[in-house]
Amino acid sequence: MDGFWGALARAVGLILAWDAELIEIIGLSLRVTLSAVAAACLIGLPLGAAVGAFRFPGRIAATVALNALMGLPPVVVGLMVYLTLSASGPLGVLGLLYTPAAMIVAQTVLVAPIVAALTRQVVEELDREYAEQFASLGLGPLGRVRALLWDARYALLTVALAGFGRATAEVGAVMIVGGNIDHATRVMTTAIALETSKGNLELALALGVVLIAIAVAVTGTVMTLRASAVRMAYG
Amino acid sequence: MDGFWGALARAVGLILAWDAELIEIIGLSLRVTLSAVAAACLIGLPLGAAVGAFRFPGRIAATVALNALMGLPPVVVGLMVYLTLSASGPLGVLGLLYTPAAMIVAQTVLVAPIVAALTRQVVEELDREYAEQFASLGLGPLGRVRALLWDARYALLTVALAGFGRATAEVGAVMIVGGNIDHATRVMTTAIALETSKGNLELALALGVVLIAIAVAVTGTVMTLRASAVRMAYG
Amino acid sequence: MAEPLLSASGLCFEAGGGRLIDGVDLAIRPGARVAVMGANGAGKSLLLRLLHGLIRPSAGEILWRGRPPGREARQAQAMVFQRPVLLRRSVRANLRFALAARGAGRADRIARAEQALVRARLDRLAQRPARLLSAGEQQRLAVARALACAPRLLFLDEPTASLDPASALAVEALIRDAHADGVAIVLVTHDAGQARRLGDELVFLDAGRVAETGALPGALEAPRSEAARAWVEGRLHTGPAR
Amino acid sequence: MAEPLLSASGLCFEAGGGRLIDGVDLAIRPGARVAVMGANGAGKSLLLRLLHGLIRPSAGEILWRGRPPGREARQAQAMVFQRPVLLRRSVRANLRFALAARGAGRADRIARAEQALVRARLDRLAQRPARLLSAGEQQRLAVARALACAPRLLFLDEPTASLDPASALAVEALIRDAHADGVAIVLVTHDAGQARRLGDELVFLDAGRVAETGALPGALEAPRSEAARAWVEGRLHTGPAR
Amino acid sequence: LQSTTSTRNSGLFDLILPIFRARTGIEVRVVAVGTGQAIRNAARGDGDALLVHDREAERRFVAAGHGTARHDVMYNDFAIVGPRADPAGVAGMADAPAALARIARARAPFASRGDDSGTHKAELRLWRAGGIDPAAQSGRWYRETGSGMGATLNVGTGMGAYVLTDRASWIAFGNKRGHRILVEGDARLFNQYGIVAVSKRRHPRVKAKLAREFVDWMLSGEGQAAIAAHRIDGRQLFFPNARR
Ligand SMILES: Nc1ncnc2c1ncn2[C@@H]1O[C@H](COP(=O)(O)OP(=O)(O)OP(=O)(O)O)[C@@H](O)[C@H]1O
Ligand SMILES: Nc1ncnc2c1ncn2[C@@H]1O[C@H](COP(=O)(O)OP(=O)(O)OP(=O)(O)O)[C@@H](O)[C@H]1O
Ligand SMILES: [Mg+2]
Ligand SMILES: [Mg+2]
Repeated sequence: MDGFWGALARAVGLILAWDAELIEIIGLSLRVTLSAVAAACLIGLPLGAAVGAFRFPGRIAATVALNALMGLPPVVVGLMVYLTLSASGPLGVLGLLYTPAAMIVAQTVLVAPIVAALTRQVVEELDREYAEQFASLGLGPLGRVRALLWDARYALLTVALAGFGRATAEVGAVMIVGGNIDHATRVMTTAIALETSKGNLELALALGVVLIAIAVAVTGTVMTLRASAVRMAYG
Repeated sequence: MDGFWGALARAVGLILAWDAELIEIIGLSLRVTLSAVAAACLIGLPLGAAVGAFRFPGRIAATVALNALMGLPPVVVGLMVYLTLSASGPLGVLGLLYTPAAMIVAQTVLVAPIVAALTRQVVEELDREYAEQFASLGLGPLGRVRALLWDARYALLTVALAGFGRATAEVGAVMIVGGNIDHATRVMTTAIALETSKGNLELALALGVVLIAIAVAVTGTVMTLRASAVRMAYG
Repeated sequence: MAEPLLSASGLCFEAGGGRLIDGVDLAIRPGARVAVMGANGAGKSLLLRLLHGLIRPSAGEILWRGRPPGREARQAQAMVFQRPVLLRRSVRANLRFALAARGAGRADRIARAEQALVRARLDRLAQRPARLLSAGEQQRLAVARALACAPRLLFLDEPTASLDPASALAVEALIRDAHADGVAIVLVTHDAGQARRLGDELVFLDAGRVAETGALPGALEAPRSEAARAWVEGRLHTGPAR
Repeated sequence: MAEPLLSASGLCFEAGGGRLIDGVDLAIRPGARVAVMGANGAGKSLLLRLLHGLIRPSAGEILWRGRPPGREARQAQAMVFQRPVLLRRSVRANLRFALAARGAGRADRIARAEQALVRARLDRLAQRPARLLSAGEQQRLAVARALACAPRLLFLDEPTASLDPASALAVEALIRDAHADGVAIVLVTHDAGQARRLGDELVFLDAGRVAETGALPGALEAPRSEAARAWVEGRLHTGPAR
Repeated sequence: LQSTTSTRNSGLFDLILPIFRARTGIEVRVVAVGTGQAIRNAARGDGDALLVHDREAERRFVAAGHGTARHDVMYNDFAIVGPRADPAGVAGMADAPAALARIARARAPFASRGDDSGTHKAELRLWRAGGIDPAAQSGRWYRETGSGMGATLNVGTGMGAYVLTDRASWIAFGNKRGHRILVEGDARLFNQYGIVAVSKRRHPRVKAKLAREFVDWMLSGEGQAAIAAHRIDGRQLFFPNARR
């Protein structure tokens, strides 16, 4: 594994030297992933909260669907988005294929069910406690969803981080709709896949370590902010 | 998308006709995924519960680490397991590379942090309620972890399903350590990736739909069992 | 006699294989003060939740001003639960939240929340996270919240159970004030003195059935039913088989 | 006088920017019956949690039989919380769980759980999910659980607050039985009558400080401190600035 | 057997391996990855034989002692495929470098493997022969996909780009859309595959005997005939050229 340490040192060296190419790749990774997670939360949080808080016919089916969609295969999502955005597809005129926008769309599709399914669990649990009080206050559906999401915010941070994890690690979907095009749509995971297929296993691993370090940095920042917020809220 | 419906009809036809090859692939997928999820739960549930329930120095670091490791890139995990199990790696003598066992190991490494991180969140929340009662009873650490896991079992089902989702959808790691060898280590996701790279997009999508259907079936079964258990427990 | 605000007929509730509320008939007139009493597990809290519309009866009917209760009924009622449910927010935010749910405008909300804080002597605690309050403080906050909603009908489930004597008297005074403003009160209590002070009519439950009704304080002085007599005398009463 | 079971000196607890328990000194002899009283928010529950070792004091010291409390102290104490915390299991399973935590063997566990069920008149409810019990039933279960652990020192935080008169008397009888068996009792209550019936010594808290101590019932008849006097008379007492 | 995705995707193994198995009873397990990765994997002993198309790397592999010997086994050829509209107007050209130069001049999109594979190296040789450095245009009309042949073809057909591909991959490829072969037949488009048995001396856990048998069979008359027999839509994909 000597080669690995050498490669890691080189990779870290490239970052420290602010190597344009690596920085570009890292930047795009963060941009795509964070946008996708934000979009997925925008969709998944209210959706999951609604399924968790409201009793409606088909609720169990919706729960099963959300839970099952956590297992959406990236390649399948990639293909679906590809066929939709491709020149002969329904949204081909937008010309989004092989752009970061397409990658964001694909990851959003992938991550939204995860956020929604986990949110449903969290909110359902909290709603068991709050439901009668809310009903007594005559709170409307919108107010309920908002209050539940707000009061569950610390647990939902972990949910968002799970979505973030899935998005950062994901390669199958962004590869298909982004194309891993150098200087255009190459992100950390597709770069790692490329180095692997070139047989540069050490470099691939080193990039993986860099990716994990980025994930740790993002997660650490989020958790630190959370910890201080919790301390304020719980005294 | 005409080709897609034709491909889907063909795929469903193959299943109905109990086509040996497709059944073999589905069977291996389920075997690998379920074994990996079981192993990941065996590791992740107690680990997450311990981090969630105990106050120890470095606890925040452990939480950040678990949350960040949810974003372990499959390709990186695949490479690490590959380098470990490869003939010239430390565990090469076991001869596990390119076998289902290797795929299970890789997916376990991938899924265990997800199970652990989400378990931590669930258990920490529950422990806020139980901690003083447990301390008052003089319950030991082992007893605490066991009781918390048991009382959180319905929420933890969703956690396990999240792990299952990640495992079923996963392709990068099993591809590297399994090799996608026909009749030996080919699973649904690697088969989908193969058909995609052959340009048989419709067939790939059809297989994807089959895979999602399997995930729905597994999830539906689990959730139905859960629903009746909840009904018994909550009256 | 005025048309009843809320009336229930043949109310039943079943769960866990048992009939927990069994054929309750009841009418609550505007401005009434009903004390609901009975042993632990008699079904008092369940009855309140049924009347308030939080759970659905397995049989029987509830009418609000002669019609099935709708949105208007909900907005005209408030309830203090036996175990207060407080949001993970500050004391003040809990009050404002409730008022917002009732559709109060922003300025109104702020003013009424401050007023409620002062009346319940919670102003010193306004910034505290509500869930860190002592049990008695939480109960006072729950009462303040319900009163701030300005209901026409107020359900109170043992609102002074963990209050110190002075706070209990203060809460009783708040309840009396509300009644003076025309609010109808349904009060669950284990305190016979409180029932006499705050109640006009008694509804005594035994194992989900109404065992005794009557005007207070008379009904508690000379109960006709064995269940109520045992209760007053502090004797164990095993009641009918369930 | 016997060596104290538990003694506290200079006990302080700070949170949320305030000193919530402020220099409490206290000694609990074997077989003592201490009634802790005080207004809502005075710090009674916090004091119990400090003494029981659930939270760490910001200053001061707690000794169990003259030494820092360890595992043995924990096993010799039990506590009934103001809000019972029950596991998501049946009533019976809750009892067995507590006994298992205390290290009781399987057969012993089963026998003692059944005995506790009968003594707390919960046998009819043994199979019910504990969290669906009525508030009073939950409180009885919590008392039964603590007693089943056969402690030497028992902390009770308003154990009869939501009990009907008969159940309250039954629980008081259980507590008296335990005391007769040599168990030391620390009881928080807002009920002066209960304090007189069950307590030998009074510790009256005001804003986290001990305002009054003395032998019962005398101490409640003629309190020396303004805080305790206000309490007995049911007057509001704003206490020292906090 | 460590091999390339293009070989596997073309369906060659589905045809020849059952024949080999019927003859010898040996079941061959194929791990299909990029050429670079295949060589690396084999160099770690994670394979008994190697079938790839990068002559230089194969020679180095043998020279380093990982393999016993390298044999030519078959060839096919590369072709430039592109959209039917052919914006650069290269259809029918026989001079591959000149065609690439025209594409560069037209700034028409070109999807490159960009993964250091045998195909990618061949492509770079052709650019060089045409006197063009496409790397400077990377991210503009020159798109380096950094992925396998199939994925690159998907990208190419998806965005109407030209692609240099090996003929076998193209014939077997199922997502052609409007693309077709525009440039072929240049001698510089020759694509040689080599086969190597991994050395037991260097990697003791290798199943050397079985590997030997497979390599021998591939080079034998029967193996070569089987390779030649692989056709899709009547077109032959690989041309055996083992020298014995
Ligand atoms: N969902 C349920 N399933 C089964 N039993 C239930 C359910 N809800 C309540 N019960 C039972 O119904 C009975 C009545 O409960 P309720 O809470 O109304 O009692 P209560 O009169 O308010 O008693 P308390 O004075 O203790 O508050 C109790 O024995 C309780 O265990
Ligand atoms: N973690 C905390 N942070 C801030 N304030 C707290 C915290 N815990 C308790 N308090 C405050 O400390 C005071 C004492 O609380 P405690 O629960 O001991 O009161 P109590 O005497 O038991 O009152 P009650 O009779 O209502 O049960 C209360 O005013 C409460 O709001
Ligand atoms: Mg009740
Ligand atoms: Mg208290």
